Amino acid sequence: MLTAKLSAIDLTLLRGERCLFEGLEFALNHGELLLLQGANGSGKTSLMRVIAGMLSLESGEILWDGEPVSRQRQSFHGALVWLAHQSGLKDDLTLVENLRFERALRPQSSVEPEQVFVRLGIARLKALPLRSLSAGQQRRVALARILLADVPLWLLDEPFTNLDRDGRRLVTQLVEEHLADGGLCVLAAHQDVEISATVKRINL
Amino acid sequence: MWNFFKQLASPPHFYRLAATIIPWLAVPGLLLIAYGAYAGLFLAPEDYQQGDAYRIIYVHVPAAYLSMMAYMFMALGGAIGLVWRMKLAHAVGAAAAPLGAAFTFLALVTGSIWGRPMWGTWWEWGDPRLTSELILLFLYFGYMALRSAIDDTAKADKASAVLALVGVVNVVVVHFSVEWWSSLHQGQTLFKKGGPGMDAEMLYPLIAMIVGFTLVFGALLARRIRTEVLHRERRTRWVREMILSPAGGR
Amino acid sequence: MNDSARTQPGIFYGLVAITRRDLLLAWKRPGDVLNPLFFFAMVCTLFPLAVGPSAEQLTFSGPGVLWVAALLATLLSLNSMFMGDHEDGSLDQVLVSSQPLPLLALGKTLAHWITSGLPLVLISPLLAMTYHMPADVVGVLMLTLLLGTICLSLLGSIGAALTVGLHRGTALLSLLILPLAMPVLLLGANTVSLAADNEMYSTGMWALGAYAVAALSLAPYATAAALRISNE
Amino acid sequence: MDAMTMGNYGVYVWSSFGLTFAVIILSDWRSRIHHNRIYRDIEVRIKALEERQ
Repeated sequence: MLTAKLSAIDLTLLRGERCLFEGLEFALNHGELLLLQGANGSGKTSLMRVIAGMLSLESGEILWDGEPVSRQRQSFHGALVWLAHQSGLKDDLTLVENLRFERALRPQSSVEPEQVFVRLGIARLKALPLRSLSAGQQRRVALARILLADVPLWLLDEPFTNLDRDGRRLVTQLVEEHLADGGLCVLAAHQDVEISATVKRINL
Repeated sequence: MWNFFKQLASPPHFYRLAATIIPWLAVPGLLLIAYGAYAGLFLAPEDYQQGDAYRIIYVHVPAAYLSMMAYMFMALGGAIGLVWRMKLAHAVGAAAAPLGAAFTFLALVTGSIWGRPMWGTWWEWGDPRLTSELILLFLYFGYMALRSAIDDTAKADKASAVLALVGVVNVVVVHFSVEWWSSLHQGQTLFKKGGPGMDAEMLYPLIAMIVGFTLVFGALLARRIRTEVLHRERRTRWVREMILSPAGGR
Repeated sequence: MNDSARTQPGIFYGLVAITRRDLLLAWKRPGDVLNPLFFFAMVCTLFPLAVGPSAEQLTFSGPGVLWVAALLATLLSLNSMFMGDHEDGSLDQVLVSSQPLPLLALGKTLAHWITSGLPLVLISPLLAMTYHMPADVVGVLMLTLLLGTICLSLLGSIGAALTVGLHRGTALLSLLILPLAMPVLLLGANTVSLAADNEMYSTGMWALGAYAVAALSLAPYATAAALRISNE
Repeated sequence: MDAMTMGNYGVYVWSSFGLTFAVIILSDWRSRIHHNRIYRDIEVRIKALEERQ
């Protein structure tokens, strides 16, 4: 249990009067995918926010390398990247300007931006402000952030939203590559996901 | 020692303990106030400058003192709640705010009533203490408004604790800056400090009033904390058991 | 994930980046910067219209009016400090950054000051002249406003962080910030008045400076804590 | 009744005292009512739950 890279012990989360989950546990290792499934409002996003350290728990602890993340918040945040519901990108700025700022939030990365743009098929949109891009294109920009971050832990909240079939296949492929590379991934989705890797499931 | 505090701070324990200590605070407090009020109104001699109007200090000074004390409770409760995640401490903060606002209001109104015969006006901006009290009242309003604007209790607790702590630093700054400001405009000070200069016959009732008011404040605060605790713990097992028990727990 | 290739950036890297981004955003949407400025100018115009154009009265009340107007204009711009970031989710990304949050909060505050406080300082001489303020007093006014708007931006960042995401944000924010801002107003306006009366005004200036230094070192921590709390 | 009029300052002194005690009593009274209402609400809810089981 303690040897797992990312683990959770006895998580209980209350939101107002409601108890979203109680005594929840998981352990995740290199190359493994944690799939959070459940209907809308079941607490997938909340659990994601808990893992990202944004919500305080009623009880329990998230451990990274066997250490509580509350005691090493900054280095833990340096090891994760989070694709949330909202893109976290500025409509008024161009793709490059947006990602330059993202880069500054996780400055340790050594990934070359150009390659990422080509890989995601957004290289020719570089100089446009984000508001002129379609929803699917904006989603790809958000994905670029994840590749640029170059970190072991990916938190993906509904990554398939707004993407066409090619886009969905691309996400699956990226996650598989990341896991094969020894990364970890927590993925929340309301539909079924086909990813060939060691998958652990939590049904909320 | 730590365990003792932990036990004291556990909501069910405090809830029961508070019910027993409230009369022990309230009765001596009321007796002291009764003595202080009688002695202050009838036995203490007239002030040679202010005549009988000075007798307002017997309610004004305790109210002003408690308005600060309540703020201390609020800020300390917030700090303890933030650092040690003690739920009871946040309940103390939530309970102290309306009481503090009430005493600040009293200090303002009694000060202004005193000002009428002394300065010939109900409000004198030049008085540093009245001005500071007014700003303190606004701080209380801000605290209570923030609390009521956030629906989630845990979040409201933490946000208002941060505000109370920022406010504490500010209260000190307000005090000194207002002193400086009124010295520029030849402000007048409401009441000279008590102590050696004050006649013993005037001073003892004042001390009795301050101590009595503090005890009564303790009782009022304890009752409000009980209400807060009961409301916050309404879904817990101990509240259920207490209410279903034949003795009840009002 | 090759650790050897990673270089440790300086601690001000994130601060500079967030300031630069906010300035860029302000550049692309100049209205957000100009509106508080127009507001400042208009409040300063209202006053002579209300009390009459007598030069003596305007000279007397000029410092106070300019300072109150500056305070209100700053307040007006505070609400949007974290609102945009909260709405598009970039605040979440800032909160999970590997950079220290107090410094990022300071970066946002710095950008706010450059886009709201500094322009107020720069146009204040124009308005001060309409109040018949002598040149040397204008200098004092600008210096107090310079220090004062820094204090207000820092204080305001705490309030904006506490109220981000709340529905009744604007009115609540004023209720929280105004009592905190009163000492700044009092020190600033009275220092200018003293200078106008040819009296010693250094006490107030030093006090404002001390306030600014204290706020600069404490407020970012409070803002960071408040941001984490409001984003739960 | 010189003790009551206090050389024309009586009005001020008595109104100060009266107001102070009134506010304290009112505050205590309101907090009692508030407490009892919360208690009754919880009681009603719990008793209803108890009966259903």
